[in-house]
Amino acid sequence: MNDWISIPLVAFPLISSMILLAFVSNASPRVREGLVKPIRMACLVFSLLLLVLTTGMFFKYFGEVSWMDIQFNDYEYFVSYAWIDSLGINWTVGLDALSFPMVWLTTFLLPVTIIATWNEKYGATYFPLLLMMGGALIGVFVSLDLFMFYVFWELTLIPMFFLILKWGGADRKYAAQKFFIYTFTASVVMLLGLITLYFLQEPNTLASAGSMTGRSFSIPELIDTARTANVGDNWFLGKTMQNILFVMLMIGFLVKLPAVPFHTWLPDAHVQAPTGGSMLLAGVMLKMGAYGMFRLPLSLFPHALYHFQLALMIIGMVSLVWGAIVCLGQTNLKKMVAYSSVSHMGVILIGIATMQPMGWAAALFMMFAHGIISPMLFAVCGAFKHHYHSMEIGAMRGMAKHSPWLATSMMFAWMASLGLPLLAGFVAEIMMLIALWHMISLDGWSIWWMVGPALVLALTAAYYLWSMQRTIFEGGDDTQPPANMVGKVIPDISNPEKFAMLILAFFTILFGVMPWIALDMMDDWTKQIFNGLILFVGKGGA
Amino acid sequence: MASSSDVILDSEMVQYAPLIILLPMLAFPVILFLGRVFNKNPFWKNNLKEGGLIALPVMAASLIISLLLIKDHIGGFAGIKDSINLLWVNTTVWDGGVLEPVSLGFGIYIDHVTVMLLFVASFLCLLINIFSVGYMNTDPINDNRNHRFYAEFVLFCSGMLGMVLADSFLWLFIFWEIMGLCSYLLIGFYYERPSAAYAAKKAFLTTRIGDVFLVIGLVMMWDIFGSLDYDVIFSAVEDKEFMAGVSSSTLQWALGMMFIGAVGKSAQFPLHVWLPDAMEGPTPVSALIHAATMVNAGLYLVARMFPFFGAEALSGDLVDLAFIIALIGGITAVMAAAIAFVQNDLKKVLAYSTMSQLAYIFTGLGCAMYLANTLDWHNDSDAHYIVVVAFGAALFHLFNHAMAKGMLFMASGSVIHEVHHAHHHLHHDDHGDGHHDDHHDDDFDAQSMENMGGLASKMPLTATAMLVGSASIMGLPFIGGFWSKEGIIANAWRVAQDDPRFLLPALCVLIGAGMTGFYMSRMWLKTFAGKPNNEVAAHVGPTNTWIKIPLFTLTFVTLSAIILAGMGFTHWAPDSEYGFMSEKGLVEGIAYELDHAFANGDPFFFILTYLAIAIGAVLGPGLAMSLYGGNLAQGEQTKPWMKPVIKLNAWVYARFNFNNSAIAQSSLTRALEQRLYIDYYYDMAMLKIVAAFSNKSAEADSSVIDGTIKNIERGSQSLSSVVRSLTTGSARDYILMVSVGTLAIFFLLWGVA
Amino acid sequence: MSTLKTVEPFGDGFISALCPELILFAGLILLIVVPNLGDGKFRIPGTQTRIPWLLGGQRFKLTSDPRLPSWIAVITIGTSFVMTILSFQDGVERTAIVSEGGTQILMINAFSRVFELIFFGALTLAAFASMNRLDVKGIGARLSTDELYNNRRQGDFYILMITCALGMSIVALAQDLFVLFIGLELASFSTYVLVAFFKESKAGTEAGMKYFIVGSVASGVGLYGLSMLYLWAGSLQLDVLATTFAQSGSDALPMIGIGFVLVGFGFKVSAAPFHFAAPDAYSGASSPVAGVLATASKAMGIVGLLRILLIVAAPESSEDGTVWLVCLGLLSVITMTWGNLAALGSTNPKRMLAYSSVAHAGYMLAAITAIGAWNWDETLSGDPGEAAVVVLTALMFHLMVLVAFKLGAFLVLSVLESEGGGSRLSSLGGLAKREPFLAVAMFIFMISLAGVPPLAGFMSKLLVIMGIVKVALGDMSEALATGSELGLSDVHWVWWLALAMVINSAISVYYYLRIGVVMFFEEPEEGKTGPLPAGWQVRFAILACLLATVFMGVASDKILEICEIAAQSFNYNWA
Amino acid sequence: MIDPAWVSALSALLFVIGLGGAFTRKNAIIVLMCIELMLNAANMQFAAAAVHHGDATGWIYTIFAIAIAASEVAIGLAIFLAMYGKHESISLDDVDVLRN
Repeated sequence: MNDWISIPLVAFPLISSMILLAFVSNASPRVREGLVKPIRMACLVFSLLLLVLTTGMFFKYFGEVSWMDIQFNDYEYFVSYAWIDSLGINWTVGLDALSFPMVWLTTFLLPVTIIATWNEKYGATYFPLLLMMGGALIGVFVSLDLFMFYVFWELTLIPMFFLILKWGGADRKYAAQKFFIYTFTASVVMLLGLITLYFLQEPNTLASAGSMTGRSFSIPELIDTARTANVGDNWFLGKTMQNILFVMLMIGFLVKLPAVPFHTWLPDAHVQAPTGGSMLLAGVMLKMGAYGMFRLPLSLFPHALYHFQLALMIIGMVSLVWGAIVCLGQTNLKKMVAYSSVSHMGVILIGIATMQPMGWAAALFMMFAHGIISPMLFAVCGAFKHHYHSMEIGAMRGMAKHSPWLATSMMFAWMASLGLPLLAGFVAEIMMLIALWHMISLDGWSIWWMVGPALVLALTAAYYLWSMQRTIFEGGDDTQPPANMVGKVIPDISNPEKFAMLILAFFTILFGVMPWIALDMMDDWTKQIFNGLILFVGKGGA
Repeated sequence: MASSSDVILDSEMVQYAPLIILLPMLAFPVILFLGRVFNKNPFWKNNLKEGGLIALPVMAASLIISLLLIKDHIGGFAGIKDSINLLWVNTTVWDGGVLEPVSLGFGIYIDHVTVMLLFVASFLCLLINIFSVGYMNTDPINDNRNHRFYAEFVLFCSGMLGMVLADSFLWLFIFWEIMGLCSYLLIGFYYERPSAAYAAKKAFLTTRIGDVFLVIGLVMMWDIFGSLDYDVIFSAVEDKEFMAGVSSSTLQWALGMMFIGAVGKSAQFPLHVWLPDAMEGPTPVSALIHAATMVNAGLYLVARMFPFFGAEALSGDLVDLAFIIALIGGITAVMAAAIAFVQNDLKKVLAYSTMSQLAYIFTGLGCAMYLANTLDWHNDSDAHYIVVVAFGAALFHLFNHAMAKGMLFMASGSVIHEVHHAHHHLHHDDHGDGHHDDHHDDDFDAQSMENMGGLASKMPLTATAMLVGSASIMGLPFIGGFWSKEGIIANAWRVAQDDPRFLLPALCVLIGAGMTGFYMSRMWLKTFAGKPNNEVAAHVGPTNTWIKIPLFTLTFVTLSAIILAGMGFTHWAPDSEYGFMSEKGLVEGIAYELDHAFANGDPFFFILTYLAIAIGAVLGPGLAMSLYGGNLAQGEQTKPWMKPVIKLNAWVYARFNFNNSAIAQSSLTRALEQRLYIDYYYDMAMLKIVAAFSNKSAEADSSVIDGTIKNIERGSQSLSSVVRSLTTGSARDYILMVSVGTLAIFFLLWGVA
Repeated sequence: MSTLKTVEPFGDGFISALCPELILFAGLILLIVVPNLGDGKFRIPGTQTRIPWLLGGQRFKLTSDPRLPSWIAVITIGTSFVMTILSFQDGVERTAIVSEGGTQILMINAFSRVFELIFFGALTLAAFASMNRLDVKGIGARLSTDELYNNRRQGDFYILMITCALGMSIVALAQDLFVLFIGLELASFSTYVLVAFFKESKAGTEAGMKYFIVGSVASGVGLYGLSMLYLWAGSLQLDVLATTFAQSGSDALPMIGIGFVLVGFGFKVSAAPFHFAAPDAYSGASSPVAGVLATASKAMGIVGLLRILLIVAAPESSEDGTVWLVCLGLLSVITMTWGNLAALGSTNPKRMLAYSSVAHAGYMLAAITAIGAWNWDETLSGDPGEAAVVVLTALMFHLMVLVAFKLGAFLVLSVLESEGGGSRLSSLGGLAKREPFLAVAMFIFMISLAGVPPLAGFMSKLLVIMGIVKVALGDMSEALATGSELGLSDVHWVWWLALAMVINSAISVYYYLRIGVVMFFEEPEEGKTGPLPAGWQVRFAILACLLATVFMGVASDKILEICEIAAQSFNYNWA
Repeated sequence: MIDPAWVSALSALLFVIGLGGAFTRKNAIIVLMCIELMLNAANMQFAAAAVHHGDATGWIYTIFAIAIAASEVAIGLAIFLAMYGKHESISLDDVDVLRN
């Protein structure tokens, strides 16, 4: 078996980007200028290599693996090396149907982001940072060790911090620090939860237990323990402890997601971040939160999950509705798109709170679909800003006339995000709705829960259409183009941008028409976890 | 959740059915891409008509396949179900203890309703494509962007055909939304006009509100049946054991929700506001989407619900919904007709007419549903016949209306086109040909009937088509819509006899007939009769061949409605018993229809028929004639078949003309001109409530939620200053602090010890 | 448990046992003698004969080299450092230096060796980096360089460094509290002078004065506490005190005595409210010295606290021994919060680092509190020593890695100080453009201080939190495994210290990041766009710190093992 | 012979005086003297304890403590001298360049 193959997935981008950065940072400015092109090309090639690698994994080129029918808590390409023996820390990586789509998504977005922001300034450091970001993100998804997971979790902050700080807008210092501190604060609380969990294991029972502490950071072993302990009326660690740990872990994940009311770092970060940063931030980084939920609290604490089902549902609903309402009140294009992310992340939470395999699959697919659509949204915003030097909705009207490619891309991305059928986002939304209603009728919830999603379906259309009315359309009057553009040739997007948009659009359609490519394995994962864990305890009632 | 498909497929064509959808769908990117790449290329522009001639063969192919499919269907195969079930979503639900696999796939479903709509859609798509080549490509304003039109056009066709062919409510919805998108894009075709941009948004949003309910209806439906496939649902509905476990009120709610979706799509009260504005789009769009096909989607959806109403297990349970459907129809029919009275914009009149006629169909469907739901039609053959005819009448009206209204729009387009052309010819010759910004480049409005008049002699074919179309819509005896409209009115009254609630819709449709007669006549007369209202109208010339072909074809189809009726179109039934021409021969059928219409044995219906004719074909048009039109200008000649109409009009005009300014200035008229203020209130609600609330929310988000975070930051900064100011710089204070600390520890430990 | 080997002074094995200290002593003498070597001649009284005795006179070229004292000091402390490392090679033999009566005076074991490593490591780096400060400008305010090159003063500086090292190592070794106190005072006096070393500046003398005066008060209090303990027990031998405490620890006298001693060490670790002089001292002292204060000197205070609290007042020896827990827990929370809050708004990077050092003291006090609480849950107690070992390991690891990034950060500031900056945030502006290496190093030190993985700072904080949590949870895991329903109320309150720590780390990110922002994204101060003062030594030291910061983060396994052994050797009841 | 307890009490008094003086006086020299008082309090206690326990180490501690106090004075005076050179004051309140 080629199990080792999951290691270069993480190590290669991280190491190569660090080498490139070290190389560049010691060069004089002039040399650095000359290095932009080779480095950009190198980063593109590296990221494409990663994409080839993960795509090859999907098509089973690197050995017989099955992305379907993986038992719950089994992993493909699983490797584990001792790292810090005394604490039970291991370099453990592996992929399952939960993490693989996210890994693929990351490797897919990396080259696309590089292409979409082909002409970004200070390219010699920009592109390696993107690569580093990618490596850290992959690291989060492949880690099967709590310590490793946390290390990569925090590592993602650093490249993003620099991306915002160096390439960001006017208020970038504030935004970058806020982003860093906000998410860091939440994740240290999560860390405390993880450590508490660590020491609540029975000592010296796990295979990879540390010599000093007698406990292990290994996620698979932990999940196994939890699964065997969650039997009948017995609960892994007991009900109270499950609830406490669940909350502590969820704080970290909800802030990352982000869910209302912990979302305010996101608009700031997005508005100030450069296009590439936003693309990765919205595309993958937010999904870390959702991924973490699935990987840890949901897999470990079924009792708490039932206990907090209502809370999750409320947070999800509030995120969904509040995000959409605030979107409608935005005048800044990028901010609007950022809030739409908040709204969409609400879908994930609702999907989880349905406690239906279908809802979970919808949440997983939402992670994936939003991961393709939102980069396109931000690529469009970036191009808008780049060409029209403003982010205000209405500053530039009649784009369809001046920049037909950009207008088309925008139309496409907006439509995809508002959940137009046959585009990726719709699949998740309709599944979420079906699952939600099914839960409502099955568990006897109030039908008023349906009001939120229904309202948002309309609101989402409203804010997207309204913004399109004032950007793509109109422009027939004398005020357009705006004064600063009069007399100039108003440029359309560049060829690399076009190319990136086309790729993103293609995959949005692909996963809208053939969602099963990714959805089948997600469904399988949810089935496994329901069979293996949730149903197991669901009968006990919670 | 068993899937029961016991009907055997015996049509070879079904396997090609997906091509009907796929061909136009694939043509969409091709045209769009080529159009962007070869923009302004002379070959592309002149020989390929900027994509028009790519779309044309595609639509023709779709039509041919559709016809073959329809032929097979008519030829006997009764049914249903798909040969291909395209995988889409496979997932799992937890059903109280067990995990059930679920799949939402795509397939083809063909029955009588499908076939009807399939023909209407593919036939009109092709004709309007032909029309577009003559209409769009000759207008300089569209230069170099027609590819966009054709691309969106074919995508729309794909959506429409897909919706018709889809085998589940889910896929119906999916294609429904794609149509919505195309409608949005095409209304906003002249994106640079703020009014078009506004109209496009309004159309999408208004229908979206309906769609939201539709989606809710879908998920409720899914919850009940565990599937959205027609096949599964319809067989489950017939399964009494299964239905015993289903709450009929939940089902009614689900259907009601779906009906709201239909209301939005078919522009019925109260979600009708988008349709008149949608006329901002190019005329072919109005003809195809906003008259002939897309707006029928709502009707199609309601027609699809028939099996629920017809199910024995639900007998009598869905009456309320049937009433609501009929009521919405009735209200809209009268309201739209009333607003149409005062419109001067040619296309707007047609738009309101569309609304009104669709409302008729809704009423018809509602009544048919009522009948199906209350009568024991499965066992009683008389009842069966009544139900079948009622349902058939509604669908037949859909057919007639689609044909006639498509034609009317095309004709009106040709009028507008020529008026516009004449206007340019007259006023803009000095500008040369290069610079035409848009239709609205000055105060001249080519769509206003005030700028027309007496065109019957200038555009004879157009006038004829318009005349036939109007007659069909009005329900003039023997022509097109008459056959179906009479049926709808009759059924409404039939139901009203049974359930007095239905008196309201029944009255509405009866009065509406007269109103239709009035506004349609008014429109024709103002446009074609009388003298040219201005110089421009006097210089309008005949239209081109591309435009003439579809006009001619549709005129023919409309006139031959009696033949279709004779073939059994009015018995278009939810089961195979009354298949196409299965009952009687053609001649026999026509004779039966004539007999049934004019010599009904039941005195009530006999009187009703003539009453309706009197109102719709005499009173309404007569009133219009007395107010508008008149003889043609001196020396103008028209085709012989229009002469009597003109003459009659001139006579009535001369004889019965009266001053209606008192009415014209009444507040009711003003209200009608303002579309009964409904749009105004909607806009206000949007602006004053939704927008204001969202602005406040956005403020709250940054001031309250983010403000909390900022306050924490500010607070800790000021706390930091306080803490640091304790470090005074004087060593004495430091020693003091050490002493205080010492004492604190001292007392703490002392206390403990 | 290894057997104890006893060595009498100058007896067998004395040299190998006290090798690092003896080297230091030798170096001290060399440092006094060698720079004074010259062609000086001694006139035999009553004759005109002058015999060369090499002291004084015109000094040789080599001995008059201003860098000579620093090299001697670096080599001396460095050799001690290396010898200490080497002593780990085949396990540290547990050796006691005993007086004739058999009383243990000094004890050499893994615990003391680890602390020696910390002391010597920090001092070596600081001494090495200080070489470049010969040609200091700015602080010395317009003095001629000649004067600064005066190697006699250089000699003084490094002599103090070595005495400091000597004092500290005595603290690590001492088995008698009074010996410990003497070592402490030796090191303290050296640091007082080191802080005040740049007497040419207002800040230098003021810092020295404050540090001295507050320090003296604290050590006065401490000494008084010792005298009370002596009065109570009749001896200051650790083992004697421990036994006596086990019998009558709850008396007021020992309690108050311990409280007073706590004050003395509290000043050394700069725990609130005894920390007030620290920020002033750090900002007035030269950066390498401040670095030493923040690392080695702090570690020394920790040794004292550990000795007094965990050996003398060990909770196991008396049920009421835990009374100091609340006291220390409170102190820890106040200290960390105070430090972080104060650092939050500070615009002087040195003061900011000083406050951050206060915060770190709070974390360490939390760890000590946790160690004190290790056997709180007697019903669940199974293997009590285990938890204490984890926390102590974490604490030592923390002190060890602190040398890498805290000192490293001060060394970066020291480069800036050489051009007159270093005490203004803005002087860091544009560092990334001027010298990317320094900026990157500083950024890594900062995020390591903040506790961002995978750097050493994260590991150490993680370990401390882990230790605290482990103690707090006790043997709950076993109870949970049998199905008991336990909640947070069943957890020992030191768990909340972990929460306080975690939240404080989050607060601290704010000011650490700000340094990064300034370095990378703000323009340099006016007139300071050129290259920074040269000097490979300081950069080498920074590089060493940088590598250590990264290395101890990602590959901490071996070091953890050492710390664990050391922790076990601290108290043999735990192993 | 005086009861060692009285000596202890005296030393406690001395200690309090020293500590109180240290933070009430602002002249550095006086503060230094106060610190000496505190150290002497400790010395006295050591001596008393040595008597009490009949243990010679106490006396040794005292001698060492005196040495420490002496060096402390030396260092302190040196630092005050240097400070006076720069600040021209030895008042603790006047020397507050470093603050906050």
